[in-house]
Amino acid sequence: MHRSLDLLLSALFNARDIWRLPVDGSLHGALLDRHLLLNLWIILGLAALAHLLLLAGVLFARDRRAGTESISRTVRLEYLPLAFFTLLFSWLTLRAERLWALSRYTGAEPTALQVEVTGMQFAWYFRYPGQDATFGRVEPALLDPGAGNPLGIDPADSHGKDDLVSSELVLPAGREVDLRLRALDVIHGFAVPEMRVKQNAVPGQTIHLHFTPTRPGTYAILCTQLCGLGHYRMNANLRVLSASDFEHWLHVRESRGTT
Amino acid sequence: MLSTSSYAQGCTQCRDNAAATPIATQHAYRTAILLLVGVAFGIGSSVVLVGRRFR
Amino acid sequence: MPATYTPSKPDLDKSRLHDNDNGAGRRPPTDKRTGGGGEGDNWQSRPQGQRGPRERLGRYRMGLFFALAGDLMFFIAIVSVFFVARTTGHFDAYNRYINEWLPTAIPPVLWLNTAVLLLSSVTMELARRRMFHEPDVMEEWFGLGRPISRRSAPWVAATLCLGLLFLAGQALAWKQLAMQRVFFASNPSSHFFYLITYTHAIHLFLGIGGLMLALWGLYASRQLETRQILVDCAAWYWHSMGVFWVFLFLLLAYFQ
Amino acid sequence: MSQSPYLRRESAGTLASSVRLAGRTSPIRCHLFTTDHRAIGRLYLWLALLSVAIGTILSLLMRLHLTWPERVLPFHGPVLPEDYLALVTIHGTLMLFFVLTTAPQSGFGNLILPSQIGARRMAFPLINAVSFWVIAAALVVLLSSTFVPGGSPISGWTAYPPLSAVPSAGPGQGTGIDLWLASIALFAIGSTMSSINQLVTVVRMRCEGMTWGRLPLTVWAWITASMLSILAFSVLLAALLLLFCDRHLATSFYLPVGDVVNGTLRAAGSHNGSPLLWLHLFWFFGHPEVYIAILPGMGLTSMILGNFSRRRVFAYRTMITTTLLIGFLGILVWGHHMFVAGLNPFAGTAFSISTIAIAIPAAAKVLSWLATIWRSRPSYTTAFLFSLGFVSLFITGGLSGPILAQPILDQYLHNTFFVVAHFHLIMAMAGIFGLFSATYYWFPLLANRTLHEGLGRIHFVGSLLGAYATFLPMHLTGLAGEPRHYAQLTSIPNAAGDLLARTLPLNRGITWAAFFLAGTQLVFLANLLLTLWRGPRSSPNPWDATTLEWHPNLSESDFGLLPVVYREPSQYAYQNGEARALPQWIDPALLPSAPSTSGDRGVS
Repeated sequence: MHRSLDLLLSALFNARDIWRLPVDGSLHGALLDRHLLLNLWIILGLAALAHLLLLAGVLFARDRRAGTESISRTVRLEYLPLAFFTLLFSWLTLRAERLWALSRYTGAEPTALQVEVTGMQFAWYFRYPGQDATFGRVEPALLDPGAGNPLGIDPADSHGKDDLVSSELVLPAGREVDLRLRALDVIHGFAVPEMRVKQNAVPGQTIHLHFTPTRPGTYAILCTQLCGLGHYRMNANLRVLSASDFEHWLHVRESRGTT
Repeated sequence: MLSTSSYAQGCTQCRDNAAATPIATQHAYRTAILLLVGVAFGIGSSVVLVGRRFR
Repeated sequence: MPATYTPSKPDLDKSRLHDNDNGAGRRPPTDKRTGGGGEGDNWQSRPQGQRGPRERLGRYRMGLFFALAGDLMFFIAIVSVFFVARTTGHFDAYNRYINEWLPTAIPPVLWLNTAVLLLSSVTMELARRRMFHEPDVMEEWFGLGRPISRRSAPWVAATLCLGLLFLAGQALAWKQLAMQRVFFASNPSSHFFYLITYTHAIHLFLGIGGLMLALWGLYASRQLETRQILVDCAAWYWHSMGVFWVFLFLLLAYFQ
Repeated sequence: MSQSPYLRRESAGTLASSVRLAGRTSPIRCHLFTTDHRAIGRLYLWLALLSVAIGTILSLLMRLHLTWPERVLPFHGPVLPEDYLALVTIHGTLMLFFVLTTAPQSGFGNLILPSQIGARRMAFPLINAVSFWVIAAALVVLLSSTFVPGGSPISGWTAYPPLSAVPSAGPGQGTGIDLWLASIALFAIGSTMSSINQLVTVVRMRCEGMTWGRLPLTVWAWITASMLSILAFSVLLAALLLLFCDRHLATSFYLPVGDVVNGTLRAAGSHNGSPLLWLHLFWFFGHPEVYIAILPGMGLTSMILGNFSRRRVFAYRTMITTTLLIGFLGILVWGHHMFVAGLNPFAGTAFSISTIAIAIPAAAKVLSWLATIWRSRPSYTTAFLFSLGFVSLFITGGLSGPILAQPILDQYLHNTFFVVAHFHLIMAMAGIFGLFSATYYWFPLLANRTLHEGLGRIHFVGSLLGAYATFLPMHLTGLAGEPRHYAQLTSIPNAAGDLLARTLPLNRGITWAAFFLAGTQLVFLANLLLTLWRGPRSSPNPWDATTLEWHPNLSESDFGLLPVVYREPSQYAYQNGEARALPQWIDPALLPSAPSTSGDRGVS
């Protein structure tokens, strides 16, 4: 039963072109996509069925009097379908909650790559902790984009010396990443459609988001929470590299940073 | 390859999680939500009850 | 196609004539009929909107209660934010957890104010009871002057004075806090202290407007029911503001 | 059915009562400063018509700019990104508050509700007039924000802080948003007053025999919406007050420590608010608001489907229960707007479950509608067609609701055009279809004339096709990843440019469809004007309706007569395949040989 359902669902995967989903480049994306497509087909089916009933009911006439209700008719036409809907929606919710719990109830693995994401009007900045694996202190008062310190890293903190700040997010494929989302000014929405993740960055809060990119390529990072007049062009690239390419990139950036 | 930055995890995450939602704040949110919903429900139900009185 | 039955003459006659009774005359303003008698005499079975003298009063009272329910939600919204803000902290640059909340010391005069407000509720209730004192109502109906207004007005006036006294006391409390350099913007807790006391004071200003209207109505209005409505609604509003105040004050005094 | 003097006297009666109340015959006094509920209802409808016209033009400008951003508008010059966001904000605010809330709830609520319960007037006529003028003032204040330095606010109708709390966050976030705040505060006060009025009217002013079980479903919808208004708008008012304090009194309810907007450090030092507080308070209001907008349409659809199918509304009691249930559950679900807003993930689960739960009463309503019309040989009036359209849009728009209610899917779909499609279908389009249905159905009571049915059908077909052509493809662009609130999709750097460009062909199609949809509304305007100018006089009860607003003598009840109600609405006697309407006000004793018509349960 479950096997055949899987088979059916995988057949519907090719339907991605119909639904115009972007490619999925993350580990959890496959399950999410499958659940999404399952939902979409179910509601498409229900919508079609309801409209067929609507049209049939209007077009095929019968005695008006036959429409009057009795208890058995109410049960048949109202409560039985309702019971069915309750089961259907409960099943979908249960499936969805399992996925939600998988991605949100627990934090990232201890081995996950740490990156801090900071949103500000109207750019994303990505900070890697560097060799010491610790992020340096940031101080809002020290913010100075003109002097190359857009995040306000405190020069007095030794942890901050080797921090890498990048305007693109570069990640190795196959390794989990633990993002710490922050916002400096207003609420921003961190969204990567190809990674099937979205989470608002809220000023005053640090919010963790973790996922595993699997597929090398260049993807779009968008802002999905209205943040001001430049909202539409607040974006960045996510470059997923192979593990060795990433190591190389990190090395190059770090040597550039220290020299 | 995992060496470069795998040690940041341990303490930072618990601290950040705590920063995001300390237990007291969670509790306060819960109280506040229950208060809002409870009063709204109370008012709604009393409207219904008042309605029943005025048949 | 006579698909609709058009009512005929007898049908219309069967609909009962609406009596335009507003409590001003023709019938005693307090109804003494027991019901159970002839057609339409059973008070409770009569249609909405036509239950006689107290009908308009009941309508206004109900409207006021719905408005007060909305107002309660307004204060509850503020209070729920209060609960959250009280415990919200943040990490500073040195990773110390900071909760800025410094409880605002309640100026002692607020206890006195609370007593004044409670007392004003008592006087208001006395004024309200006077409006429904049946011997007086009958007396007025018989044309023996307007004892009701005469007996109620002093109590309304007393409430008015106590209300103003309360507001003056609140102003004193704000002044005392200002002298201790505690302002609206000083601290999260002072935000709430001022926000709650200010919004409540605004409500009391509205209440005082209502009391003045009632006082004016006691002299100006010839209809007894209008006067009853004015005093009754002002009283319920006033009582609610008293209850809200006690609730908010206890919150500020003990739950900061 | 002899010629009833009802309709010609109707306006005379209205006039007379206004004159009596105003004391003079000045037409301004009669029609503008009136306390007559019908006149006030008409004023609300004119206000909503003005707002919907402006809101539609704004939405077309948005579509134009989104798809052809390089185009220069006549008289305006290039549309700047902040102009686009101002369009978004004013479009949303106008449509949600001044159209979808005022028209069904206050407009038709005033016109029809008292008559439907057999009351001569609202409980508080003066307060009714005042609440209209407060809402009209709110509209003026909102529109005036266009003309202040910086222009209209750009933070959307949800006005999330800190964007809305800090004047330096963008143009329009200074005086513009102050005016917005004032406007919404006025609107909240006006709506609350109007809701209190309706609630008291229904509880206290029903005529003899109008028990709760016999109330038309429209009335049930109106009082549920009124109850929600009283609860929700108060909370909104508190939220607005806190935002005002943050803006002008240097507090920080919504502002965290160390917030740096546009280079200026705000709330330095000692305060720690949270923007999430606004989200909670706003959506505690915002979600019930959605039901305030749509419940009257649901009630009306039920009644109209029953009326033109000549059947009792299927499962009438269940319909009442589900209306109330939707109202109550509507208070519990606000968190589903915040799945990815930084909420505790467990809260996401809780709100997801409560949201899914609301699908059940909604589904019950759809089932009941389907069963009511099932093979009933309905008469295809325009009002009926628009109600069918309502059902269709409600199904289509509603079914995407459970998808968005699953946090894991919302994690992908939140703030994409999928959401835009969802709420435009279920709230905007279904809401508007409900309003059109109401207009075609009740126009005889509005203006003593009947709207042209032929033009009405063209209007219906055009609107339905236009609605689907505009909003169905938005699901697809949303699934493709197109976010909301983007001023343009072209010439955007990085990979995002490619992602957005992929949606462009479909978006061009959507824009054309939007123009088609808006153009179709010109048919309605023409119909309206033609009918008002020289439309046919309507007969007293042109739809053979059973509810009290069609009582032939109701308007004269000003002068003494009140109807008496004997049965539930939508009752019919069936003879030889013909259905005879049994209006609520007909005394069973007067019915000629009606063997099985007594009682509330109808023909069994």
